[in-house]
Amino acid sequence: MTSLSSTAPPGVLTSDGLAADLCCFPTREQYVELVRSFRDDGFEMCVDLCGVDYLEHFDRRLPEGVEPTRFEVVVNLLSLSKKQRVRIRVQAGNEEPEVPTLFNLYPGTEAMEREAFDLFGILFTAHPDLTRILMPEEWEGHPLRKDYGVGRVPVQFKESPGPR
Amino acid sequence: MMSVDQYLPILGLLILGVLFGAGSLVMSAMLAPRKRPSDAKLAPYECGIVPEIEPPQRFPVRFYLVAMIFVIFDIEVVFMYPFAVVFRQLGLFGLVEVLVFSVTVFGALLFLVSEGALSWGPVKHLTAGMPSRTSSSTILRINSDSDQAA
Amino acid sequence: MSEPVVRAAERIEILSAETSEGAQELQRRDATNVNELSREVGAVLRLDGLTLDPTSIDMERRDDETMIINMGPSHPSTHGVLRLMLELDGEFVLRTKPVIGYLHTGMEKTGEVLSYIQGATNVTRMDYLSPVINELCYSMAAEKLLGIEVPERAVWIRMMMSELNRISSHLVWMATNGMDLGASSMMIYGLRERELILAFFEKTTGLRLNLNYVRPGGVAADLPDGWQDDVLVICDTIFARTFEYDELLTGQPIFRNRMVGVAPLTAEEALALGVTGPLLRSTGVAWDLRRAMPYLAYDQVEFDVIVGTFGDNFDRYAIRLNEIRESIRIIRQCIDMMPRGDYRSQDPKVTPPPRARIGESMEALIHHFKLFTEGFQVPPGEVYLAVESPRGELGCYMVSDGTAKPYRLHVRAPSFVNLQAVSLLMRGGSMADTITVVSTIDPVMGEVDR
Amino acid sequence: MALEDLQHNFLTGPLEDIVRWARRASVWPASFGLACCAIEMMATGGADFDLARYGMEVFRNSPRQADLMIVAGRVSQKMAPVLRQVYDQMMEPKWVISMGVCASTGGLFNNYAIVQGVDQIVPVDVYAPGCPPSPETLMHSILTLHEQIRTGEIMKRRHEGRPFHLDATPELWTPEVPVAVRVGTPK
Repeated sequence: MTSLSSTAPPGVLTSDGLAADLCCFPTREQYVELVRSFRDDGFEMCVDLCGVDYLEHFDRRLPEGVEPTRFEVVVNLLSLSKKQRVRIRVQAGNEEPEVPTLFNLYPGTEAMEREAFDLFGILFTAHPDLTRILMPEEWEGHPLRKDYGVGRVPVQFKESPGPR
Repeated sequence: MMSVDQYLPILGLLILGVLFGAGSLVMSAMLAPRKRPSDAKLAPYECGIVPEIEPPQRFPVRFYLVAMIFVIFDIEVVFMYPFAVVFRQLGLFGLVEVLVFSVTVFGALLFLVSEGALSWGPVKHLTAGMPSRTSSSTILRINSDSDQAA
Repeated sequence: MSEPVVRAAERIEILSAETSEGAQELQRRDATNVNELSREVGAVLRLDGLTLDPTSIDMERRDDETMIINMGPSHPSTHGVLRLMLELDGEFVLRTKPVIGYLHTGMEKTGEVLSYIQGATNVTRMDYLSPVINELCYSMAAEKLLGIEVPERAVWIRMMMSELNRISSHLVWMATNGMDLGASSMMIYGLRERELILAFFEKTTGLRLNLNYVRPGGVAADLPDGWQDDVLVICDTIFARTFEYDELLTGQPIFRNRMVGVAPLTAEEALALGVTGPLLRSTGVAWDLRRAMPYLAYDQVEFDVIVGTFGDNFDRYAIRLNEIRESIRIIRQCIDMMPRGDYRSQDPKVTPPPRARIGESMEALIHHFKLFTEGFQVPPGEVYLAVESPRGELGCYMVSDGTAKPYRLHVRAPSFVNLQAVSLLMRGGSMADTITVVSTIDPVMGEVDR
Repeated sequence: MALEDLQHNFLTGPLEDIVRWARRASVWPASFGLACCAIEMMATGGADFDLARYGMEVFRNSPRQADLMIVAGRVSQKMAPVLRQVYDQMMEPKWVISMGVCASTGGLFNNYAIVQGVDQIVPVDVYAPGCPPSPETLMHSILTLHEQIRTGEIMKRRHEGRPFHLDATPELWTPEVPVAVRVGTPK
C-alpha cells in the first residue's frame, strides 16, 4: 500500500503496518481537513462511518503519539479511480464524545452519523438532524455501548449463562 | 288493468333488492361476534400509525376537475334511458339523434382534456430526446479487457 | 355513552404517543432547520454548493396547503417495514423523509455475544434475500483476521453459491417489482423460478433460507454428488425464462410509462451519497467489486459488468435483468472449473474433526467440544472487508480483542445507504413514482435496520 | 345478540355450522410481513405452495378486509405499538398466527430490541415453529387454525375464559389497553 503521507496534512500519523489496508489516525482538529484532502485527492465515495466503544479493550494497538480514548469514529473512504481504500480512525473522546460532521463533504454520511449518535451517543457538531434513527424516540440510553446490558430475558428452562 | 302488471317486474325487482340489502345487514348484525366500536377501529387507517396530523380540508383543484369529467358521462347516460325505452318506434331517426347528442357531449370532453384536466402538471421525468430503449440496448457491457475505471 | 368516548380519546393519546416518533418524523417546513430541509428536499450538498436550492421549491405551495402523509410501516409496496413520510402537494412529492428502525434487531449487539463459529447464523439474517453473501462477508473477514487460507474447492463453491444467491435475490426483486407495477403474473413467475434455486440450496445445505453454509475456514458440507446436472438445469431454465420476462415487461406501455425516465440519478449525486450497486451502475459508473477489487476467484472467470446510461428506473430494471444472465454465465464456468479437494481448511484451529473420528479418539472429542462451546481465538486486530451483494457493497468491519468473540462487528449495509437517496429520487415525482422508486432501490429492511 | 349468545340447540346448530364453515373457507390474511418469514410467506403464496387452495387467495393489505393476521418476522420494540394498532383495526372475528420463532418467543435475538414473543401484544391462536418455517410448516399451522375455526373450538376458548396470560377482564376478551411493555434500559 503506498503511503499517502505526502498529500495528507502535517501532524497526521499514517501507518500501514497495523492492518492490511491503509489506516490514518488524525486528531479531532485535523479530522475534517484530512477527509477533505483525501476527497480532493480522488477518494470520491465515503463508504462507511461507524462508532466503536473501546471500554473493555482500551489497550488496543495504536501508533505512538495517538492517545487512546474510549470512543472512536471509524470512517472508510473509497477511491473508484485508484481502486484503493483508506480507513480513518479518529479518537472521539471519553465521556462526551464529540466529532465534527462530514455532511458538507459527503452528504451520504448523514444517516450513518445519526446511527452512530443513536447507538453510541457520539455527538456530531453541525449535523443537520441529529436525532435517533433506529431506536424509538423516547428510548433512554445508547444500546451499543459496552456498559449497556444486552437486555437478555433469562430463559426459564436453561439457566446456564453460556454464550447465548 | 293491463298497465298495472306492466310494472310488476319492476316491483318484483325492487322487493328483491330491498330483501337482499336488508337481509345481509340483518345477518351480519346477528351473526358477527361481539361488536364494540373500539376507538382504534374508528380511527382512520394510516398504515399502522395513529394519525395525529389531521389531513387538510382543502384539496387541490385537480381532483375536482377529474370529477367533472365523470359528470359529463353521467348526464349523457341519464338522457339515454328514455331513448332506450322507445328506440324501436323511433327507428333510424332516433339512432341518428342519439349519435348527434353523444358527439356534442364528447365535444365537452375534448374541451376538458385540451384545458389540461388530465395532464397533472410538471412531473420530473427525463423525457427530452429519449430514444425508445429495450432492456438490452440501454446497457453497456464492460468485459474484463476493455476495463475502464469510473 | 360519554364514558367510553372519554376513555377512547385518552386511549388514542396512549397509542398515538407510542407510534409517533417525534423528532424522527417529518415536521412542518417552518419547524425544520435549513440544512435538514435541503436534505429532505433532496439537495445534495456537493463541492460547489447546493445542486438544488431548497428555497426555490418550484412547486411553491404555502405550508398549510400541502399534506403530510406517511406510507407507514405496514404498507404493501414498501418492501418490509419502511416508513416514508411524504409532504404532498396534491399528487406531487415535495419532501420525503424515511423513518426506519421498525425492524431493528440489535444484531450488532448480538454479534458481540456470539463466538466466531456462531456469528454466521446471526449475520445471515440481516439481508434475508442473499444469506450466502452475508455469511461470505463475515467468514472472509474472520479468515483475514486469522490469516488462514481456504482450500481452492471451498473458494469455488462459495463463488457458485453466492452467484446462485444473487440470481434468487434478483428474481425476488423482479417478482415484487412486477407486483408493485400491477404485473402480478410476474410475481408468480419470479417466485416459481426461485423455487428451483431454493430446492438446490435445501439439497446442499439443508435449509431454504438462512443457510449457515459458509463458515470461517470453508463451507459446512461438500456439494451433493450429481450437483452438476441440478445446477445445469437451473441455469438453462432461468436463462430461457429471462427472455420471457423481457417480453412480458419491457414492451408494456404501462411498465414503460412508470419506469422510463422516472427518478433519474446522476453519477456525481450517486457518488456523493455513497450509493453502490445497481443504483450506482445505472448512472454509468462501472463499479462492481467483483471486477474492481476481485475476491474469491472472480478474476479467473469471464463476465461482464452491466452499466446503465440514463440512471433512471428502466436502467436499474435492465441492469438487474442482465445481471441474472451474467451470474448464469459465471455459474456455468464454475461447473466446468470446479477443482477437486477438501471443502474445508484442514487447520485444526478452525475446523472440527470429522464426525467419524469423534467416536474413536478422546482428543478428537475434546477438540470438537472445545471448538463448538468456546470457539477459536482470533488474534487482536481490525479488518474491513467488502463484497458485492445484489444491492451494493456489503462491508464487514470487525474488531477482535483476542478472545473467541468479535469485540465490535459493524456491517456496512448497502440498502441503508441507498435508501438515503430516496428523497433525491422522489423529489418532484408523482405519488405513483414513489412506489417504483422504493422498488428499484430494492431495500431489504433486515439489513437497513440491523 | 351474536352467534355466541344463541343457545346451542337443535334449531341453531346447522346455522352455526354453516357460519363456521363459511368463515373457515374464506380466511383472508393481512400481509404483516416483517423479516425473513415474510419471504417464506410470499413463497407460500406463490405458485409452488399455493395458499389459494385453502381460500386464502388474496393477501389483503388493509386490516379492514382481513380476518387473519400472520405476524411473519421479528417484532421490534418500535414496531410493537404499530402491530397493536393494526390488530385493533382488524374486523371481528380475527385470528393471529405467530409465524417463526422470532415472533413466537424472540428466537435467536434475546436482546433489548426485540419483543420476546408477540403474545405480549396480541392474543395468538397458532404458533408456527421454524426459522423461517418452511411453507409446509406455515400451511400446517394455517390448517390447524382452520380446524379450530370449523369446530368452533377457537371461539369457545375465547368466549369462556380470558386468555390465560393476559390480565384482561373476562368480558373484554381483546384487552383494550395495549400490553406492550417497553423494555427499559436494563443496566
